[in-house]
Amino acid sequence: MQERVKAKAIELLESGCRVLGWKAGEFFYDVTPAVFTSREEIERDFVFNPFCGANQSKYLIAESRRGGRVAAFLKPCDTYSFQQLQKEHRILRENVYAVGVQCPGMCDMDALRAAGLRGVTGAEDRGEKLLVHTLRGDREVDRSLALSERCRVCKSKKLLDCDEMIGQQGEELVSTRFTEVERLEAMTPEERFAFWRGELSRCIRCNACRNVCPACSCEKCVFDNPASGAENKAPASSFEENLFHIIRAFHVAGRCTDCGECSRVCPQHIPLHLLNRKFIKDINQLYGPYQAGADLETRPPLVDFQQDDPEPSIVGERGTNP
Amino acid sequence: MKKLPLSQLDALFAAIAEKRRLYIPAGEAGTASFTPWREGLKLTDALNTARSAKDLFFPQVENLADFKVTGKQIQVIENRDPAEPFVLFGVRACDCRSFDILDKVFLCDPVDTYYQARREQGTVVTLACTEPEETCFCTALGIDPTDPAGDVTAWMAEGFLYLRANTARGEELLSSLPLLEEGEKPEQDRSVFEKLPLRDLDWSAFGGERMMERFNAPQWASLAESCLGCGTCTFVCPTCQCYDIKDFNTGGGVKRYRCWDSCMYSDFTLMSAGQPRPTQLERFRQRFMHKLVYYPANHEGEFGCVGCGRCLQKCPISMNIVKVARALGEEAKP
Amino acid sequence: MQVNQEFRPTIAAFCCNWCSYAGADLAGTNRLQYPADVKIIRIPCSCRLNPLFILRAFQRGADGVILCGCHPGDCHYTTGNYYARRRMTLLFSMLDYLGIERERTRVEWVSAAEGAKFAETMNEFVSTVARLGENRRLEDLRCKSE
Amino acid sequence: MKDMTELVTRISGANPRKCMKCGKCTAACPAYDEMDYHPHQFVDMVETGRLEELMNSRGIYMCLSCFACLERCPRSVEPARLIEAVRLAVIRQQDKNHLKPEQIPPLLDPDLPQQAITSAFRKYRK
Amino acid sequence: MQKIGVFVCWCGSNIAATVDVETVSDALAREPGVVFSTNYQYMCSQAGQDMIQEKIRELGLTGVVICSCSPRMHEATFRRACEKAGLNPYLVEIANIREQCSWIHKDKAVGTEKAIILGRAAIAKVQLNAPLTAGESPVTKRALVIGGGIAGIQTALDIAEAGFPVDIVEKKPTIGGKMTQIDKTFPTLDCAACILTPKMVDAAQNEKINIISYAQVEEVAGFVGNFSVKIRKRARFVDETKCTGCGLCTEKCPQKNVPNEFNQGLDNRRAIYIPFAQAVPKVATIDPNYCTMLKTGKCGVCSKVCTAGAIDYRQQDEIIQQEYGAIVAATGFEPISMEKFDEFAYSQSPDVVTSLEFERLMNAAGPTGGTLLRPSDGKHPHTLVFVQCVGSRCDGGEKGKPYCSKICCMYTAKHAMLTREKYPDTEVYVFYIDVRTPGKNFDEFYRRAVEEYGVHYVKGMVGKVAPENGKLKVQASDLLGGRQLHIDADMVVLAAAIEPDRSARPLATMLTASMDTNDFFTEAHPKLRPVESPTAGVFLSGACQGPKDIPETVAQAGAAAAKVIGLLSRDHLTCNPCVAESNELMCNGCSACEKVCPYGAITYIDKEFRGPNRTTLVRRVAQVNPAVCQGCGACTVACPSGAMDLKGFSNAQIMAEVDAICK
Repeated sequence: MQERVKAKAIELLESGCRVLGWKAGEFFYDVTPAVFTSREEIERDFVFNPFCGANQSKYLIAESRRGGRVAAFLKPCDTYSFQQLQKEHRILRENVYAVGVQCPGMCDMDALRAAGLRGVTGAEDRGEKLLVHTLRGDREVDRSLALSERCRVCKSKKLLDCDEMIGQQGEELVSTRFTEVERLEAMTPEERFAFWRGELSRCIRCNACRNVCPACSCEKCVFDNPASGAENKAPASSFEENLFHIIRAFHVAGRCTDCGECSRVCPQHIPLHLLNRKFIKDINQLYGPYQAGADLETRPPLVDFQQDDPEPSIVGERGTNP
Repeated sequence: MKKLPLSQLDALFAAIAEKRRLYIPAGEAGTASFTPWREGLKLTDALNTARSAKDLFFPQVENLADFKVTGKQIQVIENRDPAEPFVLFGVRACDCRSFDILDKVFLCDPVDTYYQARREQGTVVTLACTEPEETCFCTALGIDPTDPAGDVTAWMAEGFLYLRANTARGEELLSSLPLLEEGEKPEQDRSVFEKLPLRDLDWSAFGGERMMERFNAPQWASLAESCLGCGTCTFVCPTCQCYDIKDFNTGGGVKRYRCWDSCMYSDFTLMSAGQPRPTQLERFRQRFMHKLVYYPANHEGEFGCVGCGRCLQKCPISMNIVKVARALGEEAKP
Repeated sequence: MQVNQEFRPTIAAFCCNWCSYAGADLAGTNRLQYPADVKIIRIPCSCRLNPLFILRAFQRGADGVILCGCHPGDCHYTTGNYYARRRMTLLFSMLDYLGIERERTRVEWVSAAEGAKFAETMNEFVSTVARLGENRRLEDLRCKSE
Repeated sequence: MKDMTELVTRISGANPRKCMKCGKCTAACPAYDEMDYHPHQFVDMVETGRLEELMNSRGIYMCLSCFACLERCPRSVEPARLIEAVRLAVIRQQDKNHLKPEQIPPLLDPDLPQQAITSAFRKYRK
Repeated sequence: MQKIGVFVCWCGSNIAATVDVETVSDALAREPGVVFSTNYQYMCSQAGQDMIQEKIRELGLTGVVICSCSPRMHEATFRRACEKAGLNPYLVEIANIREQCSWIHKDKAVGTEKAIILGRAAIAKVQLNAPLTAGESPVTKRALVIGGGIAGIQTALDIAEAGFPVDIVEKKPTIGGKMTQIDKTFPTLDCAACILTPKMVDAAQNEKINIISYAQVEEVAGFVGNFSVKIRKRARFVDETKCTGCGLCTEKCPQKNVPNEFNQGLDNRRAIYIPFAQAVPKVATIDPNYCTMLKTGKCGVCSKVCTAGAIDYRQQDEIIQQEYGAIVAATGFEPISMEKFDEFAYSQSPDVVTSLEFERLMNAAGPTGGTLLRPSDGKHPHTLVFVQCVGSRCDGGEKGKPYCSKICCMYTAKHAMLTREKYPDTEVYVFYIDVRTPGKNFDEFYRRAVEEYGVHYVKGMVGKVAPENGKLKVQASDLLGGRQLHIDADMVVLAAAIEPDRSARPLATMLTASMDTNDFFTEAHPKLRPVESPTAGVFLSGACQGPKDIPETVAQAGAAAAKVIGLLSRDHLTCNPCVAESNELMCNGCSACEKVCPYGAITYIDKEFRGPNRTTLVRRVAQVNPAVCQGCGACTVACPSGAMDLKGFSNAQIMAEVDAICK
């Protein structure tokens, strides 16, 4: 895959595009999104490996307005964001050459660390297995162990709106991504409160979740705007922790494609995707199945209605499972 | 040097916690944090905490004063959080060095009395490293992870905890504790530190004297281009020290507090005339210039980085001080 | 000696200008009693209610928040309450998900003619919230220091 | 009897309250002459709870289950489903086997298709 | 620094009995920004208003809070009073301490405490109030009526009567609409043409009315007072200015087998045609689907016979761009298709007809010259069966329309009566579910059909119609008689439900006017604003808003005209200043606000902004048209960044109230 993507990157560069891709880092896993403008740079630094999990569609907001064409390599879930951003008029599609890249699931260094691997200096992809080099010697682990949560419950391998594809077109999958939400819904309110207090109290308001989120592309966020009444730089009280995450999830409700970037980047490992997925699950159940970014036409559920929508009291009536 | 069987660690913690509040690193890798000790709380398996130990002296949010408003009357009420004696156990060499860096900022004239109060009440017990992460590069900054500073230095080896007091405050702590016996720690195998991939980072391109060259380096543009502008690096960093002062209107008055700020934020040092660092490039540059150029310029060449590697692990896009050092160091080569 | 005072909740009631605010006025005109714990905030339409306002109310000391608007289909602005209904349903569901008592929030459709319904709704809501007691899970201690 | 009404509406899934008494069901019924009660009356009797009369009626076995009433009904009340539900309710009454097998043949009109067969077709059509 | 005056009203004892007004005014005097606080018996009285005005002048107040009755009662009064004293009226806030305090509480301490809190909230809000000035927009003094049926004609005539120019856009070659096809009208039985055609002529001759026939609206832009409309006038291949309407071409045209829509396809017309003798404009139209010349280039008979030289085979569609101040939708109705009701054998027998077809069969200008003959064999029918509610009052969805079509009971009574009158040898059955005759002289009319004309009204429905040996076997129920009827009929007439014209839905989209699920236009308020659409400047006339008979349609047409005249008689429109406003610096152009706006008040432009370091960037940003915005605030919540705010009910103002109340 690496070689095909790299060859395509060179081809596109030579056809006059800037190329948005990943640049190799110190280690095998710390790749950084970068824009390539020369063949030498690509040949030297361009990587496409199982750690290229970052959703690059958000960069296209700025890149598509920079003049000229930019080529991007988008994984299936990135293409949902790509299309959702077009729907919100944020990306100038005509300036983007989108190459869809089929994805076997992306790895996450935190997943390896959580599995107890320390001092990891390298890894070799061996199909189902991963040979991990550490400061204290090599260890072979299942590749699935290194997969990030979002990839374990992948919702779709479908590449949307691409100018060309590398790898096979995929299908929407039957995903178990709501299992954890259901588990929480089944708890008592007290248990849920305790769970979320435990999680959200770790928040340091670094805004990584917001800044990485393709749906969070406001010119000025309410949480940065002193006039909004919600601005702050730190979670100065437990209320502010709740406020930030409730409002953030609410603002992306109906627009969140469930790309999972928020949880990937959270330095405190708060399962933020569980907030977004709650909204997605509710929307699917209350207003009919909806996948943000799946098309350009359907009205997002929060700017739409049906005359016979359920009443808000459904939250109480049907217990914790609306 | 004192020693104690590791099996009695809980008893030791209980003894410390009897008289003062005790914080130990606890929790899982990735989210471990300094946590007030309570019965049953275990030391983390992780090398280090997700957030640094600076939180205990320079918390993310700290009350400064209250203003009470009654009708048209305003009353100022002193409302600093009371500083009580505490022990901070398990600080790694890198974090311990960060206290020196912060001290040089907060304890010089004018003294930051909020920081000072906490510093005076805190006893730091450091813990030597044995299992470094690949992201560690304290050794490249002249720090010995196997012999950290602090009021007391601790080692864990062969079933024992070894403790050495380095300061009067450390002596005082150790002398107040039961269960300790005399003992000498065995020699530590340091070979793993020689294998660290970042051990020989070259910092020669940095320092106060290279200010304008580094400031105007063309590399900043490509280094900063994918920066998301979040505050992760600054908030997990043990040496980042910028804060903002904010007023919170409670309805019945105003609470004035300070909280960490991040130079990565678009409203960092925002002035009425606008943002002095208008794009992410300038803001990004500020962070690294501060650590590698401005701080050494003001503090006899000492870098504002301790090589803890947190930013390497936590940056959402894997941009970090090492990549900056490499890119600019490359440029500085003749 | 500790005087055991009866807990009086603080209730913020957002009422749309055209139906529910008028319904509240009608309750007054008909001298229908409901507790003084309820304070009404007039908004042009139920769709003006930003979730931020609800959270703000809880932060500042509210123990319950209720939104009243025109019945679906009767919105003065034709569709406002339909949007409000979706927004509130999702918001309430999220609050519930976070373990915050779902009885603290409510939406009720009250027309300009339903003074009695307004009073009844408020009586009922106040007693529900009073039973729950003080809002602890979504409070901001900084606002409660006095 | 109230329970029985509920049972019948539940089995049938039909809502007799939607009936606007237009009589199109009765107008469309090919077995009209054989029945003591007619489709629109079934609906009314279910709605008003006169189920005992209905359950004792011969008419319910005269229904051909041809679904003309169900197809024609402008209000989706679907009388045929109600009738079928009443028949089921009769069968479900323990110890009151109203209809013995030997009683069936004389009830059948040789000119009409056998309702049992038609019912069976419907029941097993899926 | 704010200088706020607080005025607490006693309202006699209405407030003062349960609220200690003295305590309230004292407590509020201590609030930040308050420089004056008092109480008075009747603030709304002249003396009370004088006091407010005096204090505004004396103290230079920057805001006024009045603690009194509901703002719905006297807000306008106090605003006017303050405006007279030089204070912007939007710097006045009312604390409702009567309806929402003194009247609902008995305990004086409780009432007083709550009144203080409500007063504080009003003070907190007024601190943030900004002076607002109602904007003005000019009004184009021309109206557009879409649809040239009786509704459109009447509306246009009434508007023209008031002196305003008005255009009628009609999609057919002639105006007149459905009423031209009707034979007689109930309950007076006067001839429809006799009352309609003079109106058509009036419309044609009125200088102020411009009829654009054979045309359709293609695009609508703008807003109340300033609509800009694109109309496509289809090519009729006949020069309207030259054609004299002599009709010679329509006689000579060799293409004879074109179904005649005027007679519901019951007979044929030529490829070039004038729909009927009284058509307005009375000019010929070539039907391009049938004209041999247009299809093959060979023929040209009409051109040869036309002495006026009006035939122009090369005519193109014409686009007319026109500005209007008001638009009236008068798109009318259509009977529904009988496709789904084949139990009545409509597709199987020509003798099963709809009521509108029956009108044509009774009409002197119809295919049978006014003699009732069966379409199948041209014989005189002896037994007629009328079926009511075909497709009306159904369960919705697949079954048919859920509503009552309203006119069927009466026209069926008319048909039955006329049949019996002209042909006493006929037997006429009317199958009904209910006979609905609310209306002046309506029930009398129906009773006459039964009592004087001997029409058999049968409560029940027809279940099945089967053509058999030249007869129609009708199987029906007689619910009151408890029998099933079997009638051998000669003709069956179906009272088909009516539905809005199919052009209405796309038109509503263009107008951003809302529609109900049945595609009827929604009125701004079902009781109080029945002829206005919620979209300002768009009015509703006739059956496009709901089923109506002719008198109702004419009444609504006149009412719509009155509303249009009221609008056009103004030079400028004053806009509600409490409207949404987009902060372009914060807007990212995502379109969420536009999607929830019920009025289409939000549009987007690409605007250049200064970026950092002397760069410029072009961004798509929302703009609110204050003349169209009604101030609901839906957009403010849809906007995640808060770029959209509502003047008079801003985020900051509402939060200030929240803070004051929850403290």
